[in-house]
Amino acid sequence: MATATAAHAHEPDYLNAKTGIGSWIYTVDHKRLGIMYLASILMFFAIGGFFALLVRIELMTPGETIMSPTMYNKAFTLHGAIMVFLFIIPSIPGALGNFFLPIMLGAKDVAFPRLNLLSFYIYVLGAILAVASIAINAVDTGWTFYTPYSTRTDTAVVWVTLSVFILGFSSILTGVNFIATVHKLRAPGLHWKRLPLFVWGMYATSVIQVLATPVIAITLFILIMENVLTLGIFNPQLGGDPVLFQHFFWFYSHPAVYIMILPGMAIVNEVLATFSRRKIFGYMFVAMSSVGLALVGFLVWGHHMFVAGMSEYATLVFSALTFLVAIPSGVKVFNWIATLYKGSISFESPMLYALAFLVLFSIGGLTGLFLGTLSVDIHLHDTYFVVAHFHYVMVGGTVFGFLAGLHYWWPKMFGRMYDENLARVAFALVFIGFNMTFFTQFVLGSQGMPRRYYDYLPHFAPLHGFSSVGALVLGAGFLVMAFMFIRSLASGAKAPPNPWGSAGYEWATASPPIEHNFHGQPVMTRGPYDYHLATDEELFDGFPEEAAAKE
Amino acid sequence: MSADTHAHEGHDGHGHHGPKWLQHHFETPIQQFESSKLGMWAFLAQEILFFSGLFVAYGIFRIAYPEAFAAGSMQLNKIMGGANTIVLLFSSLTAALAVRSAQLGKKDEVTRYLFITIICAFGFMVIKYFEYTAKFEHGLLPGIHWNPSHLVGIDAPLDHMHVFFGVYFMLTGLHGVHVLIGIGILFWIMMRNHNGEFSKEYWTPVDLAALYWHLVDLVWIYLFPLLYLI
Amino acid sequence: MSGDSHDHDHHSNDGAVHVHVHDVSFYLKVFGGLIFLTVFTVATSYLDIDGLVRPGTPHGAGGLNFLLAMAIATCKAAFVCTWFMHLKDDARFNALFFVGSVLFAGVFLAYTLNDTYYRQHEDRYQGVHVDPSTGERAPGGLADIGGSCEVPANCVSYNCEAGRCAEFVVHHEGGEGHEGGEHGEAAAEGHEGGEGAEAEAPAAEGEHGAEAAEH
Amino acid sequence: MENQTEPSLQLPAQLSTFAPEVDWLYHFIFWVSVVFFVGIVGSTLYFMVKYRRRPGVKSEPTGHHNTLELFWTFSPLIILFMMFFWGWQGFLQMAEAPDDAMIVRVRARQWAWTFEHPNGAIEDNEVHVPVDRPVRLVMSSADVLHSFYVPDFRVKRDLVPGMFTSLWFQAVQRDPGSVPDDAEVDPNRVLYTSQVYCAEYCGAGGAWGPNMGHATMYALVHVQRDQDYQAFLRAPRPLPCPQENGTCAVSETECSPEAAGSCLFGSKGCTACHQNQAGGPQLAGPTFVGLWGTQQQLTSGESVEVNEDFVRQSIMDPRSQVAQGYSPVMPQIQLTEPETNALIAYVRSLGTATE
Repeated sequence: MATATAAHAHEPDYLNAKTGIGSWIYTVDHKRLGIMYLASILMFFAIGGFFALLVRIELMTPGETIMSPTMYNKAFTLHGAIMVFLFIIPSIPGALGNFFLPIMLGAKDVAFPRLNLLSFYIYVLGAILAVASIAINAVDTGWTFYTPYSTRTDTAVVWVTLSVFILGFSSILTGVNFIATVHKLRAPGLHWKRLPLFVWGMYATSVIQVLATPVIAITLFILIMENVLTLGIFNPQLGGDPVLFQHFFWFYSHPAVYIMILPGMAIVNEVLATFSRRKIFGYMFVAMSSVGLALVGFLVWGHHMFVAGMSEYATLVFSALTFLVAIPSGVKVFNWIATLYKGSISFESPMLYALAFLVLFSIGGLTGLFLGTLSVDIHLHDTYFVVAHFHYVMVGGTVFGFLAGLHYWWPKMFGRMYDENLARVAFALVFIGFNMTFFTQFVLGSQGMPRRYYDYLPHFAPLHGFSSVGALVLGAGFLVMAFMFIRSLASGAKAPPNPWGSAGYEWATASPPIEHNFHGQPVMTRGPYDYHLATDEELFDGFPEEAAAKE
Repeated sequence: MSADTHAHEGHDGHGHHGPKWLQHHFETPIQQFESSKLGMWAFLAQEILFFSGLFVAYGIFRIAYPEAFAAGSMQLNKIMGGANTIVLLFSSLTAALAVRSAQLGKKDEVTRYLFITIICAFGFMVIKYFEYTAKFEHGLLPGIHWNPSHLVGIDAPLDHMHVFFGVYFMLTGLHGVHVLIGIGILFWIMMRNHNGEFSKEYWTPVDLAALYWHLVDLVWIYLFPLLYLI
Repeated sequence: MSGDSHDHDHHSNDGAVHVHVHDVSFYLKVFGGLIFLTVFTVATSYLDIDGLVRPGTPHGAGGLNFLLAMAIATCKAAFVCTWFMHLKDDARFNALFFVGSVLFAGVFLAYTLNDTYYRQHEDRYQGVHVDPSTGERAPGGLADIGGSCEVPANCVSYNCEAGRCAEFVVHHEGGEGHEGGEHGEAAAEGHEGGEGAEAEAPAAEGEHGAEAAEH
Repeated sequence: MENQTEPSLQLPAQLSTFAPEVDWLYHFIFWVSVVFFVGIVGSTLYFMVKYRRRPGVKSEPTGHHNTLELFWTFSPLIILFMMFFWGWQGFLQMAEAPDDAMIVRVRARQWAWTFEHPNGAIEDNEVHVPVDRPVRLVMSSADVLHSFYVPDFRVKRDLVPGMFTSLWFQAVQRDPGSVPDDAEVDPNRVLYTSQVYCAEYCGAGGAWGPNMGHATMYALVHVQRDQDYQAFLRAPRPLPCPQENGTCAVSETECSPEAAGSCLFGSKGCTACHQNQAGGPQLAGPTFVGLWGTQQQLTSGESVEVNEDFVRQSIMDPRSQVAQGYSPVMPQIQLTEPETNALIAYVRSLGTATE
């Protein structure tokens, strides 16, 4: 591989192939769009994180700490809305998916490159609206926009929902694009059984994006019209049904949870395989569990509404189906562990995040059992237990998966290595801070502390204080990480094409990749995890000292 | 993988040998065609779910308030609705015929059929305009604007009748927006066809535009009986 | 699964697009069928099937007219999808995806109905608009229409509590002048304070109680 | 309150008939989770150490094991089904109130609770209930979603505007606080007090103030012996009075109507919309400071003097006379005659104090 790359050393990489601002603004290159997404979502991650810190600092002590109740309500709403709609949902598909999906398929680009560009600008438009709404009174409904509060509050609900409505189309178009790409742009030899699991995960995600996102679009459109024209669909004062809004909302937003977690799982597959030098155990089961999760995910939305005044029949069906979700999730976890068995495991920072994912996602998943069980959920619903549960899945799962992917692919994307020691310090801070913040909240929730409270009774004070300190540690971890990555961009060592010695297809191209990913049309003769079929030159490209040791 | 990755390197990696409408990242015309079709169908699937929200709202409230919905439906003009159905079905026919002509490479026929389709779409909007103005005049409006002054078949408005009109205006309004977007798309495709961009080998955009237009028709096929007939 | 590295249905190996082109007459036949079904569905809508089967049901409020109309519409939709949209000749996956989307929309409707339709089946106090034992209408609901109990211009006697016009002038001529007077009257009637209003409510809400019980 | 309950490390005190069953299932799931978690993390750690990368040692190619796959795909179903089934059974119990349950009518609004007992007695933000008797709450909300949540009872149910929702519970004796059955009847004796939260987000006031909205929409459940409860229902209810520590309570000593009104002003939730501090921010409703005796422009175009009649009318039928510039959003609030009088007196005292 090294020789092959050297032979083409004259060819510029995608970052240098074209220059000037125009070459970025009008680019249809999936890799450049991936980078643009990455920059945007990281910015919104920072903004969302800022609001999270505001919330946690306010809750550090009982009573008023730094802001008024109204401000607090806006802060947690913005934290939720920005993190969900502007960060997590577009994060992995938009940034890493855009960048790596075509490369892993051996394609030159996604099926519809111009649509890809359009999708990015729709995202930007939605994001601008969302940020602009902060200036005009923000929004205090919680990210769920439950009616009738959202039809009564005088905050900028219309603006924010319009922004989410627009963002939805970005998500849909990305999904459409990826589905067509995976079906039609696979390189010769790359049949479904050889598809990298990252691609399987993105594929399942795309199906949800296409089938679920339009429902949130229409829901928010009705909500906007309910505010502007008054309709009587959701507004009880006009004969509407507020609980119906919850059905509409969760028909999207529950599958959306899988839009968030499936890509995280997808990345963990790649990282675990690479760093244990082993094909993922039960490949087909893992691939199918992604598709299974995507489909079953559509049938369980009502478990967000067990205490909402739903009929008993609906609760019965939704609770029963909810437990089915545990099956594919369990299949994944068991297969990941089996992958480690008889592997050759090394512990670079991407692997640390992937292993942390395994632990944290297990906690997130197992605590989901409490919430799926009807009688127990009655007690835990809308308490901090739920907050902790979904942060374990969304942060411990998706964000850790995203970070695993970001560390893993960083050398490929930018052609630069980062400071591994600093990366491990950041990992330690993030891992410890995260658990301090959110494990505490399981205890708070089981004791009955409700969500979205500006204030709390005195006996909750110690745990809230501890949780807030954890949030500061978490924030510090992210600062260290940001410093580490920026330093890598500025002065990182040049990355070899395959620094981790992975058998994955994406490592066969240069770091950073050339403009059209590969020279000509690649032909896949082995699977992406077939370490026993890969040559030593391929695998130890990045570990010359190990290659030397072998000789 | 290693050696084979570059198996096709012998070809020139960048300069494309295909026709100019074949985008650089596709290997063959059929790959491009099938990608486009799959993409379009996926997009149509999302349209179905986009409209599904309003259909669900309709279903829920119709079952909850059957009398109010029956009475609301009575206020609508079956003749106008029926006429619109036929106009839209006819436009769907001409759209399908436009695709057929495109497949045969008959450029002028394509333009003619697309033109008829667009005329029908405008016809649909004109009839819709007359329907809407009648509803506005009679105060048959959703929510707080509900102020009926003229009712057919019943003496007094029923509770929740305004909910019917809320759903009615949302469904037909959103459908109308789709018709307007469709007019834009069809016009754009017609102009591209007029400029000779399509041929017997390459007519995918005509096909995709027609697919979109058929979907607009499909939605109306359900809207018509749901709102006007029952 | 082996060998399907591209799931195109290769019609030939040259990589070019080949499709079967139907005759114009074929499309005209399909169109003829669609027009026939349209006329047929309009015709059946004048037929009061609900009333025939269950006398007393208002025309259109039952389920049978609805089912028939939906069956016809589905036929028409199938015509359009299969032939106008060429799903019959298209890749299987496209049809699967499209039909799948309709199925998901069906799940959406069915599950939501499973809630809204059965809310008060197990517990008569659950999800009802009218308290079955006191006849009180749930606050925050339709009773508060328009917020301030604004009387529609053409209403003679407006029941604020129910949010409904008790006596309606279908063709009124400038009833604005009455508004103030009617307003006060209605308000006094609707809100005689605490228990009084509640005691009065059952009579006013009898109809609704019956309606709720029916579900 | 000395009888107030506090939660243990995991889960609050078990004070309803549901609580032991819910907790049993909770702990069942907890221990199942612990077993799985220890298994997952344990095997991960073990493999991490055992198969760490060593020079010259290659990973083994991954094999297939379909039996194993099918085993761990389908065997958890058994445990999952047990959880589902027991959860469902518990839920059904909570959903179906016994026919003889006593009905308490609960009305919620931003941000206060009102409870109406079967005999018509009204309580604000606290409710007395008898122990060992099923109590059904028939609940409604005047404005937005709220949720009635008593951790000690393990019950929670949303209140949805425009419809009624219902829940029931049966409070049980608490060990140290039990009172012999033959003890003298005392309407003021409370076995214990449990906290009620609003668990569904319902917003916050337009400004800082004593009312933080959702987060302070608390109420208290006072559990009494049945005979004490019956006596409590019959007992005359004096108005609350300000106490030395700044709170309000019903006490032996009576106070002036203005003082009682200032307490009611808080407990009835008036602070959510009406400013009673000079110089405070404008809230959703008219500010009362300096209002008394002025001419008020109404939305109907009329102008009225703010006097006793006007204030009374505004309290009794809030939407009949809406002041210019305000929305007709004030809910109707259940008040007794003395309460109304006290509130009017308080509004008058606010209006004249600063002039």
